[in-house]
Amino acid sequence: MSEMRYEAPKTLAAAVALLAAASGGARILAGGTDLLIQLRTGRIEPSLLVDIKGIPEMTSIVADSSGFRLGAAVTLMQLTEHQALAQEWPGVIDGIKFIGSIQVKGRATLGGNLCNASPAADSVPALIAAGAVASIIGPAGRRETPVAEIATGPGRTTLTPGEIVTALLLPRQARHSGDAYLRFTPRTEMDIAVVGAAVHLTLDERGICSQARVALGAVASRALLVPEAAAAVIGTRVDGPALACLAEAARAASQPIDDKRGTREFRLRIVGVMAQRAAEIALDRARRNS
Amino acid sequence: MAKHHVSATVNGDGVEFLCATDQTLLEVLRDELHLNGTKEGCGTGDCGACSVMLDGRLVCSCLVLGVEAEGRRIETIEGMAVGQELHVLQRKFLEHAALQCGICTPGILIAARALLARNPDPTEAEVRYWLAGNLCRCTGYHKIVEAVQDAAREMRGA
Amino acid sequence: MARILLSSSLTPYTGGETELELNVANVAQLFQALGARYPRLRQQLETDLAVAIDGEIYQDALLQAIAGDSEVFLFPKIAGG
Amino acid sequence: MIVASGLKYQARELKIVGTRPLRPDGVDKVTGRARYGADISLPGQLIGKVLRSPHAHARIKSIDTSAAAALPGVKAVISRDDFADMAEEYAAAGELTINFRDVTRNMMAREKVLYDGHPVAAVAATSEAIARAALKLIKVDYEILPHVIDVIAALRPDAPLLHEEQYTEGVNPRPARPSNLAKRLEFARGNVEAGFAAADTIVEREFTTKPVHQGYIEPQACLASYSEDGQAELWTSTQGHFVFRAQCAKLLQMEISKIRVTPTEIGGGFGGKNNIYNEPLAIALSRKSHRPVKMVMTREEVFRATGPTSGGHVKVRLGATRDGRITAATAELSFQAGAFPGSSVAPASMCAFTRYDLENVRVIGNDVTVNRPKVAAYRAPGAPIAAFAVESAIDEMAKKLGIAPIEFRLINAAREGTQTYYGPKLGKIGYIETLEAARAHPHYRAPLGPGHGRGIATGFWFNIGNETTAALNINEDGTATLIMGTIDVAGGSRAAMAMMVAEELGIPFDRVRPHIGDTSSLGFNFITAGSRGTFAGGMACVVAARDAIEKLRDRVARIREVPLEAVLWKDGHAVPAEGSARQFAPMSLAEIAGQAGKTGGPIAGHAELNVQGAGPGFGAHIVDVEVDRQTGSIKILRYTAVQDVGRAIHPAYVEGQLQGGVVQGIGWALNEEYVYDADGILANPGFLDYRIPVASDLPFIDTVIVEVANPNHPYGVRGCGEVPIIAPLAAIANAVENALGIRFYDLPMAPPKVLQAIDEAAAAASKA
Repeated sequence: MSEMRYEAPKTLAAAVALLAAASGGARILAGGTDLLIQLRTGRIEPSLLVDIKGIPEMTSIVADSSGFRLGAAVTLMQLTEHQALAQEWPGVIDGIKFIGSIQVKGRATLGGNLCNASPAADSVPALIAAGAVASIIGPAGRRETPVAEIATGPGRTTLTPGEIVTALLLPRQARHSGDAYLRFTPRTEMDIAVVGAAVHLTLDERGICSQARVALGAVASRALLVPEAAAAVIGTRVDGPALACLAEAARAASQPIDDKRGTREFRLRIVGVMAQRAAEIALDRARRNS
Repeated sequence: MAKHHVSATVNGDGVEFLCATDQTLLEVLRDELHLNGTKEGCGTGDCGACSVMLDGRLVCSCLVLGVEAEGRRIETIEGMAVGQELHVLQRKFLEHAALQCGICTPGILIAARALLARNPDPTEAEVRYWLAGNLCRCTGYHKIVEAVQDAAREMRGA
Repeated sequence: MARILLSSSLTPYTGGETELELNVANVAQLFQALGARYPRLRQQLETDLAVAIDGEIYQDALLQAIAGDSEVFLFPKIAGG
Repeated sequence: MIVASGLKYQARELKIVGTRPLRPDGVDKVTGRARYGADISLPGQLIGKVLRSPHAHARIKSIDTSAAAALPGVKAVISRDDFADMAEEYAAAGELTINFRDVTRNMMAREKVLYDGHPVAAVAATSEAIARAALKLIKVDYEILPHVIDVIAALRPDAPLLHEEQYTEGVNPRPARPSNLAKRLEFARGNVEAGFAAADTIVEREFTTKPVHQGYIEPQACLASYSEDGQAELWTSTQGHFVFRAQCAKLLQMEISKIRVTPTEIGGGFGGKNNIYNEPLAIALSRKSHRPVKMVMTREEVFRATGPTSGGHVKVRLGATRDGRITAATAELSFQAGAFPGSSVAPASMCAFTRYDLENVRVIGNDVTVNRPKVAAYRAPGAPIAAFAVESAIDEMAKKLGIAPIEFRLINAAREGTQTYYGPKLGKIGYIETLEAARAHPHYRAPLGPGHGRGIATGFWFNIGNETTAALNINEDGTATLIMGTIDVAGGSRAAMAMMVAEELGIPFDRVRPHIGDTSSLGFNFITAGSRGTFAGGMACVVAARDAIEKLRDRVARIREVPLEAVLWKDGHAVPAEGSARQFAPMSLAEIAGQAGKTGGPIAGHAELNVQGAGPGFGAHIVDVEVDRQTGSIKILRYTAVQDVGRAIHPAYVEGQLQGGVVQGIGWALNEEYVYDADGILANPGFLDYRIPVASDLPFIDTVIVEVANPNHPYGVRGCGEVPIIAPLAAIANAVENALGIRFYDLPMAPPKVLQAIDEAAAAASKA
């Protein structure tokens, strides 16, 4: 019955052209771990699948003096195996590791996790906290946009028709900096985050926090960057009172809903706990990173 | 819509098959290639019963399209024993009573082999977290974890 | 006469009676006698009931003998998952 | 040899029983060869799919299948009109009796749809894609009705009514108005009012549990082929192929002899595969299309339309004296039956207090219809719900009295001769031995970490016998082929039965090959349920083996020209009886078998029994937990399950039953639940949001096997599969209470609930 076509272009230009020609009826197939479920349940009925895994630029990891360029179609397992990345951005790796099973990570991609625009996507808060930028190509050419500005709501993004996220760009981790991501789920694995929290912070030579970014998942219609929570620890030793302020700011910024995975009340109750615990891990990592 | 003609390697043998775009690798293995050892428990990547290796990566075959297998190397449970010789993991699963109904067993064996290939001496926690994507409703996982660790011991020659 | 004890769960079908004496030689005779005495109990006798004869449980055992001095308890059958 | 019901226990030296050989089905399962429901195919087969109700409760005004039938590739469409209506007629089918009027309506809706997922029509087409497309073309005109999901809400006088003709059974006089209370039962003994009056302390609490699914990993799957001469063949994943055959015959108005059911390997059942779902639809589609029809459920269909077990509401009241004697106990259990009557409230009511020797008891059970799928049995049906309530109340009472919970149980423990409140006196049981083994276990005394909690709880299950058949063929080379009628639902009963047969014949285990026979190879065999597999199936196999041995002795007596009494069977040989004047050269099984054809014909044994004398099983569980006080998350740190199994034929497989049952109980206690939205639609029909435990959630599950032989089984077997799921719910709740000082009365103990309780307790403490 299926009228659906499948194309596996070898270049970005070809992929962009295919998407443009399909005028909205096409879907990008990266890891497929969400797309195939949507196909199976009949939630989407595209006329064309554009498999982008044959495009070298999208499936490579480049690490140089300016940072990391993570191809948007690199599998999550490959990312977890990249030692330099894990060394510098353990919080980003925390987020990646929470996504699905080993099997799912063997297929799923950062680009997919980002572009599906689930408010609970585990890699996104850590990328936002890390200040990651999405590299995008489309009919109008290339552009770069902060990861925080991609998703606008569940399943909705700022990407225009025909645009593809090709890579996620991470800077080099600064000295005395560390990041962490934690989430809450009822089970230890295989669940969707009820709340997620990512913290990136930098300490000065005296151990005072000079820079921080706090991002939260599953407590609003998209992952949130919470400058108020960061401000709570900047200029402090990230001690108990500062962490309590960070937790309170995280809670205040959250606008969660009730759904089958958690109540609004519960999310509000634990978002501060998760943010605080993530900050403690990030602090520990920053101190070790000399 | 014409079907896709796909050439791939399954358990070391070259195969060719025809599939529609929306057919999953799991459906291709079972319905086109008649390799029924790979099981479907959920079709959504949540149970791991359909685990196979795709170019050396552990994946859920229900989350891969058949057409994506073009030129790829696939390993399934049918290729795990060599001739009469069971893989150490298969033998240890029998010896440790690590299976009951057996529907999850092929997927767990494939996943466990992938674990031991990268980590020859996993801790209990490492085994449990690696296998978290493989649901088993019969055993409570106890004997599965024991069997994997014992197989690792034997494979290390310890 | 065997002493017949009915589970309290059966009282809605026996007009509240839970104990009686019957002269029966086996379970089939017992069920027949009970069915005659308590017509509302018949469907239960057909499919739902087990007996314990002097402490030994029998399900679907119409030919099981009942001695003259036996104590017989009727109660719902048990199955399981 | 005619054995009416079974053989008695004989203690003797054993060579094979109690050892740990490899299961006969093992190699097929580790190599992917084993064939499950979805693995069977026939040339020319069609794919069948079911159209399911999108509403919780609606009247079906019309069904128009014409567009679907006209779609190219569609070979048959069926709906209610393709099946005869059935009168009220009851039959045994596992957990409780079934009523064919309800079964035919559950399999395919007639007047109304009664739950989200209720089948409305089915199609068979040349491909799954065409079948799915055809379903979209079926037009069903519904009149949506108000629905009710919760058991207590369903009992209110103004609740939406599922069955307009349902008048509560079991109450006198018959109610004037119909209601959702299908049946009320009451078990009573003694005088509870006097018992409570004599009590020094009373504990009275209410408990609730949510419906949970059996969660087998293999979705229901079957293949049917109906031939032009009116014969049908059916391959299906089932716990009872003979029961499925009988039900299909009835629903399709066929003679039983015209249906042959071959059970496939079963990928888990736990009670959920006691009932027919797609099987009669597949046969009907095959009959209409003249092609084989295969039907495999999706996971979503499994959750929406099969299983689950009841959600329950239980009120418990206990009275006890200062010195720890329980003087009275009452309980009222209200269980969701789902869309049709027949929950597990009866067995739950019967085992609620049957771990204790009580003078004064009253238990009321309410069977309540609600707009959810008709419940199916789940491992010790209903008992975990009752035990969650009772064992929590027992724990609370013990603490109030200042008596260690395990000692409190020992003071009141049921023993041989205890009069139950539902029926018979208990025979030889091992509850006290089980409690004593738990108390002696190092876990019971191990120091607890800071903030950790320990709980114990116990479980009881009846176990059952029922109709059971087996045949044992002695092959020409002296090996034996065992044909069993009892499905091996995965616990390893094939191994256990072959072990018992090998023990009887005196030959090595690997010379006995067990197979599950199809319905044409043996007489009727009940479903594998009630922990009867190794108990009843084993009984039949031993009877069949002894039948064969009698024939072997008789053959040797004739070959050697000696009287039958002079021939003894020992270690796989016919040997002269000790002290007999008639000595002769012994003959091995292989020698006799080799000559069988020329000395009177092949030798086989068989058994057709209704096995009686099931031995009840008891378990005692110890669990340690850690609670994250900031998130409400509960972690299981250590778990020990102690159980009297009568006799462990294959100890490793018994351990596996205990470990698996415990983990299902852990899931029930902590995370598993059916979640419905405001429209009565199931919100979590998948393994992502229906959260069964994963490997990383759990510790090792330690097991202790207690063996108090069942006197009514030749090897003392009681059965062991169900008891282990009963105690975990309360054991964990008791451990959490021990850790936090907060008792939970409502399952699952999900983090939001736990955290809220912690917050409330903290608020109350700060006020005080």
